[in-house]
Amino acid sequence: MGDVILTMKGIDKSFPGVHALDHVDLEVRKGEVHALMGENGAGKSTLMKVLTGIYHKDSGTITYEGKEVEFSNPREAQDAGIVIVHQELNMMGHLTVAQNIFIGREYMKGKLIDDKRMNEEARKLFDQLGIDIDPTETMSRLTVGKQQMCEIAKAISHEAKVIIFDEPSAALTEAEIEELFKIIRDLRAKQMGIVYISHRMDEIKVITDRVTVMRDGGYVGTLITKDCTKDDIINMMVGRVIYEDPKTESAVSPDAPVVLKVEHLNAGRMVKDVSFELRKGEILGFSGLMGAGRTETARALFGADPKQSGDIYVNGKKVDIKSPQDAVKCGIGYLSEDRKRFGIVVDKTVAENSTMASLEYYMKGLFINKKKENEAAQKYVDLLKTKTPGVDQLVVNLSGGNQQKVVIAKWLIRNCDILIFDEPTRGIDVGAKSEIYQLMSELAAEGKSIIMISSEMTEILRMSDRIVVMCEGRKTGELSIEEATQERIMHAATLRE
Amino acid sequence: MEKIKQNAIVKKIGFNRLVLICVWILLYILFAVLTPIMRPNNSFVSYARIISIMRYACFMGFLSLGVTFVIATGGIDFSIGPVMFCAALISGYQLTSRDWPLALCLVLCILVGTIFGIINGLLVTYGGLPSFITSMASMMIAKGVGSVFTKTQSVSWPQSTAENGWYRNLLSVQAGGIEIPVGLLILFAGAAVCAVILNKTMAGRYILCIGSNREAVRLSGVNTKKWETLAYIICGTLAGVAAIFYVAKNTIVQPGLGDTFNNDAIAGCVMGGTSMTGGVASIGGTLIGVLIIALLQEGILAMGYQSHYQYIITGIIVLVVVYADLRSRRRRN
Amino acid sequence: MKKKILAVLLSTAMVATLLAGCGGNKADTTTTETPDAAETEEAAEPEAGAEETADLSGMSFEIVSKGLQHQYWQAVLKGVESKADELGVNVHFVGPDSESNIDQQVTQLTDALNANPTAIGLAALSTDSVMDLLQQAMDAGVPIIGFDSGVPDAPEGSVLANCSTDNYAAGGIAAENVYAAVSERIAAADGTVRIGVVAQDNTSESVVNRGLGFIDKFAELAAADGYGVSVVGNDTYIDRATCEVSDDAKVIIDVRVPASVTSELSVADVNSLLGESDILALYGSNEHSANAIISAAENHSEIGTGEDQVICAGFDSGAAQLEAVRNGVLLGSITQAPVAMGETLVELLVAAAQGETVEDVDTGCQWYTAENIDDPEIAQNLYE
Amino acid sequence: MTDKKNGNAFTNNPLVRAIGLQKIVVLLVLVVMLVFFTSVSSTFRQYSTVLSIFDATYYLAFLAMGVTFCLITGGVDLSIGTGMFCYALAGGYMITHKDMPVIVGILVTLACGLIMGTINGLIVSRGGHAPFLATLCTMMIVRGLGAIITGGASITWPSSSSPNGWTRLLFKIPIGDTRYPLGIVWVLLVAVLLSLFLNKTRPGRYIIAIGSNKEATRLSGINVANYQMLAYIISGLCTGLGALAYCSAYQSMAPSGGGGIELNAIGGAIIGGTSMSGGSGTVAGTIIGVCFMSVLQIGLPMIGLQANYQQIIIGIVLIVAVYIDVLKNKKLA
Repeated sequence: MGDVILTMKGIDKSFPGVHALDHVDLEVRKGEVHALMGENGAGKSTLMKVLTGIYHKDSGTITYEGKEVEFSNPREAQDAGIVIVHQELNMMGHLTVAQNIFIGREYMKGKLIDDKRMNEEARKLFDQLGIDIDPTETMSRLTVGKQQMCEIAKAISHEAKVIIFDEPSAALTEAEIEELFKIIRDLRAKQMGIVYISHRMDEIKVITDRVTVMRDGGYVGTLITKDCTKDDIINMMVGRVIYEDPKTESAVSPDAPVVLKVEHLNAGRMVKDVSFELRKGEILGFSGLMGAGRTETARALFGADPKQSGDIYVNGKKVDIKSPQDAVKCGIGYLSEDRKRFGIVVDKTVAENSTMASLEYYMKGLFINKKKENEAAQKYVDLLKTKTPGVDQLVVNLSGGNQQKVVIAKWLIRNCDILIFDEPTRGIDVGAKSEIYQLMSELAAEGKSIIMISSEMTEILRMSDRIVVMCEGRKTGELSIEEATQERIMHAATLRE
Repeated sequence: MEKIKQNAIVKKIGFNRLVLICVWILLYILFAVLTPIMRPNNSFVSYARIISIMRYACFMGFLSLGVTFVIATGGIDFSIGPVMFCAALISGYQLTSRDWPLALCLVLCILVGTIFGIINGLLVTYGGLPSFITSMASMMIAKGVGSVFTKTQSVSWPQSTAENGWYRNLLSVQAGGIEIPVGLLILFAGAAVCAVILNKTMAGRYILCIGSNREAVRLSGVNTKKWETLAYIICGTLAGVAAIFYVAKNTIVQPGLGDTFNNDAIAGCVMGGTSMTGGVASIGGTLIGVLIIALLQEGILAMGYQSHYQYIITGIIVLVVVYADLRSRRRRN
Repeated sequence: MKKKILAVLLSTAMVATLLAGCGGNKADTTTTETPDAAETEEAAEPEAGAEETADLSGMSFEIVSKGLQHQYWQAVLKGVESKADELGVNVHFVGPDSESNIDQQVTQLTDALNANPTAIGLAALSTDSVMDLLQQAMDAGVPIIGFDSGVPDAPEGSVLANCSTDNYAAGGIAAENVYAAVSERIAAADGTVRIGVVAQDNTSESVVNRGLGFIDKFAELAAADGYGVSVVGNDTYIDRATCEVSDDAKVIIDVRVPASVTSELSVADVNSLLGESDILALYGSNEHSANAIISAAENHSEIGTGEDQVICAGFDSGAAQLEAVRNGVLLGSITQAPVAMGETLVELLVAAAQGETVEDVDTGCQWYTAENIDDPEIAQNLYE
Repeated sequence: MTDKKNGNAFTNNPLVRAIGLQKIVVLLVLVVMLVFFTSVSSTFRQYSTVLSIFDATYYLAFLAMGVTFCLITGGVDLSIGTGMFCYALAGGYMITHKDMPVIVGILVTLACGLIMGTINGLIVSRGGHAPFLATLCTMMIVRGLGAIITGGASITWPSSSSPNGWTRLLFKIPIGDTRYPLGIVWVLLVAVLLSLFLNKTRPGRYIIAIGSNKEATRLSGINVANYQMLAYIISGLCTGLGALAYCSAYQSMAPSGGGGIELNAIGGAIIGGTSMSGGSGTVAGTIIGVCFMSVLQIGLPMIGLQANYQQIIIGIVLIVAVYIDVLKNKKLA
């Protein structure tokens, strides 16, 4: 580790009603990978937005290369050498790779853009990184992983001195993550300062040198990564100790009836010949890397996307599921991975969201029986311990975890026996997470059957009774909880054709 | 300010609607004061003028109520004006040239609107086409169909004194020298029904939710296409109803026209607080919005201006109202 | 929320200021008695005249026209204004923004009634649409004077008099002149010949009547010479033409109406008519249609008054048409007397308001060509 | 390495990809249509028809090229049709009523386009209004403005034989007895310039980027609002040019007219492969699409179809074109 390149000291930022950053400190040295950790809403992104000029700080100082600076927009920060690789992919799908990389600072030949030179420069950049991408290809035709690599190439091409990675690995396959780490190590060797934001504890241990932890907009502390344990970091993040013990044996008897059987399901390019069974009272974990086709399988099963072939049996009876309507009629409920887009209607009330799938139960003739509806919603608010001032509260005002509970309530009110939980704890803080876990266990104990798709290995191992592993659209393994280990799952998850 | 908002009556009516009512009253006072100044010997405060406002508001109100449903789903319908004309042409042609009974023609009139609603709805939901360009295309088709059907002739519905003229009583009745605005009562009744549909029934619930987040509703196992199509059908049907009030006002209807009414109808709806992005709609607001536009039209005429000013003012008001809506929404998030 | 209210209030205020601010360039003509005019009048006329002027100043008239779009209406407005100035009466002149916007005219007429005028001048787009209002005016004792095409088929007693052009007869005059120009060529033609009629619409009575007058007269003349006639194209005209129609017609009268009143569509109609191999003559039945013919002439050298060229006739005047007549693009055109019509209208209104009996006035129309375009008698009715 | 998500040997052919499959298909359909009209109608074969088609193409081409930029940013400009009339009225008013030299009239026309374009751009980019709503409002505003400027009268630009008529000669130059469609040169010139601007300059590149992913473009340090505004300014300016072309072809225009022309222009752009959802579109494609529309407009009356049928056909063509665009996007997604 070299000299300090960037110091943020006493950064304070308030939004109307929220004290988003409360005197936060951060120090990044040349040639280090510095992890920035914290629960969702801890203020990591806000801090980075202050740094790159998207927000303006209320007080505090930013010292960069020995000089105090304040950037008024991302462009200025970029020009100074501070670049951010965003969590969401920031690509212009209709432009080519090279055009994307050099957007905003095109090479010019007179008054016109020199596309030829841009392609050459992009190619050089990729060679340097050891990635094989054609700079003239249209961005939208690349895989998600490749697009992410382009993002990184773009960041590097800014002659950056400080690069911020905001959850870069979220959309990458294991192999691509390896590739990413290789690049990050290269960058570190070149004496760049790297800020690495991630929720994946394992990655933090592997790649970072120091960890700064934030909680509720405040600075908690900075640790040397190799000197601390996972639990140390988690403790700092939540302020309490959490034990994440894996499940050791299945709670489901082997002769429990099969409630859902899927045979030879094919859908799109991401689901190829998938077959599995789900038993009553079972939590069936779906593991695999990003892009393994788990969500796609769930969506095809649920009728959200069209399927090409395959048979589905519910309680032994063959059913034809063409749309989510059919699925719901069969007693299947689906919690989407993307809650905001597919789960809740944000500007409607808790009650309205809760009864979304079962409104016909709450009709009095042609009209909605508001009283009955509110009672039902209130019942599940109490049952799931949803924190809301009332059932007429707009869902947009709830926290992520409580929004998730509203979605769960929606399916429970519908009385679905088969529940598909797609990344149920994504974007939820640690406290709410364990509540969701407990809830799932209770549901299973009541006889509901659950398919849980998760990218977190610990979550899979902790919750599942049985684990299905997918890779590149195929089912590549099925493990009972007794025989499942991280290594075995990972082995299956990388079992390519 | 907060105190006013928390007041029970204010809450019941809705703060925004209350503001709109105040705007209406203010405008009325403004016109009442300015009219005698701008045009001597003239007054704005008279029963006849109220009736005149009502006559315009009636058909415009039904158009606007209909389009409120479509806008609530996040769509738009530019075909309502021409569809209204098309419906009046086809049914009027049957009435005058084919001697169909009047009651049947009124049903046919509404039905023609319904059919266009169905076509628009199917194209938008099952065809997946953007609503605004689809409805513009069907606007042309409605114009064309109307004129093909009547062989490009305008159609004169019967006068009130003539046989079959009773349909005009739907708009207003002369009783003892006083004109009773029956149409306004029907409009209010229609609005009440619309409000019930939008707020108290499954259809309304889903239409609003679809406007807010279509995918989430679909993944809840709801047949979103059905409900969204229904919004267009309601819109088309109400355009058919509007046609009856249009002919009750003017008796004559010409082929190839009607698109000028779209703007006022949409403006009335947006002014009333229905969000162009969908998910938020207010029937009461729409009603007041339409009344404001009708008042504007009457007031501008009364002050002695050509109607061109009305277009400009309506345009500006809509921009301002939508901007205020955007601002308050942005702040909330 | 405060800002929202503020915004709404602001927009209201804006409306007010906009209205007030625009006071200077109003499209209407609220002319009040100007002292100058009164003085000169007093000086020029005997004392009885002065007394009359004083009498009239309390009068206010509402005039609802068919629009202000065409130069024709601008000329009517000019006549109305000058006469109103002269007599010192208040006149308020309005019209819908297009000649097809019936709803707007109905609203405008309602407003006119509500303004409690001494009398109303009306050029109805459609009599049907204003029937109730006419009755209402009669009940209220407000006399109505029709102008332009008048108010045909109005209920007895509601419209006291019309000062109008007989559009049907005017169309006939055009037909006579066109027929005279092409009769030899009809006789010489082996096959059929085609006469094109370009109409702005088929909903406005005056436009339709000008077309029908042309069609019927032309057919009558052709039939007199022993030719069969047929009418094709727009159904309104086919249905309402009263002329004899034969199956093996030598003369085909082809009527085209655009989908909406814009120049490019009317020009497309003209183009399509000119493309017919048997086309002999074209008639544009109002300013809009005549201008479409003139525009199309840019592309079609076959339009003109020379040998073997397509003979074209127009209606009304305006800069483009006057020039086209001078240049020989148009054979000639019909002019009404809009300025005189405006003046007569005001006179009739005043007379009706004073309870005098008024009678219909035909303001007449004239056929003008390159030769007589500068005759003082014609020139006074032409306007740019 | 790249994902060839769809397509076969033909669609992946480099030449086909360079030109764009849709453009090739539309060109073929255009040729088929021309052959059809030529064989059915003798009129269509004449030289004057060629001139008429060009007349109908010029103004539409300018409008469509302008609106292409708005469509590429993911927006739309509905004010172009009415706007074109308004600007031409303002310019013509200067010449005919204020006795200004013709050049002043031309400059006023262009300046009006520029100003309204800027206003549209400001409302959309700074005000955050939905483009179609914003431009719907400005459409109402220009509709009123045009009429107010001229006092409700229509305007006739100087004819080509008058000393002031040289504007018309700019688009159609007489050499000897024949007139040549000189306007084609200006349209192509503007097309080449705009195409170069779109593909080879930074502002053009950013306009595509905004339509493709507005947020990403913003985060790339690009002033999104400015370039979004620029698209509307271009549209306004092109509308000004369109107004001049319209005057030169048709000479006179009436106030409150022009509504509906924007549909032909937008339709032309979409037929030419510009996507309603933004991010893709080419000037060349738009020109081809516009030719498609103008050939229809001139050709249909010549095969004996009355105006009412034309509207139905154009409406259906529009729906089909948009449907193809939707299918295309679905495939890409």
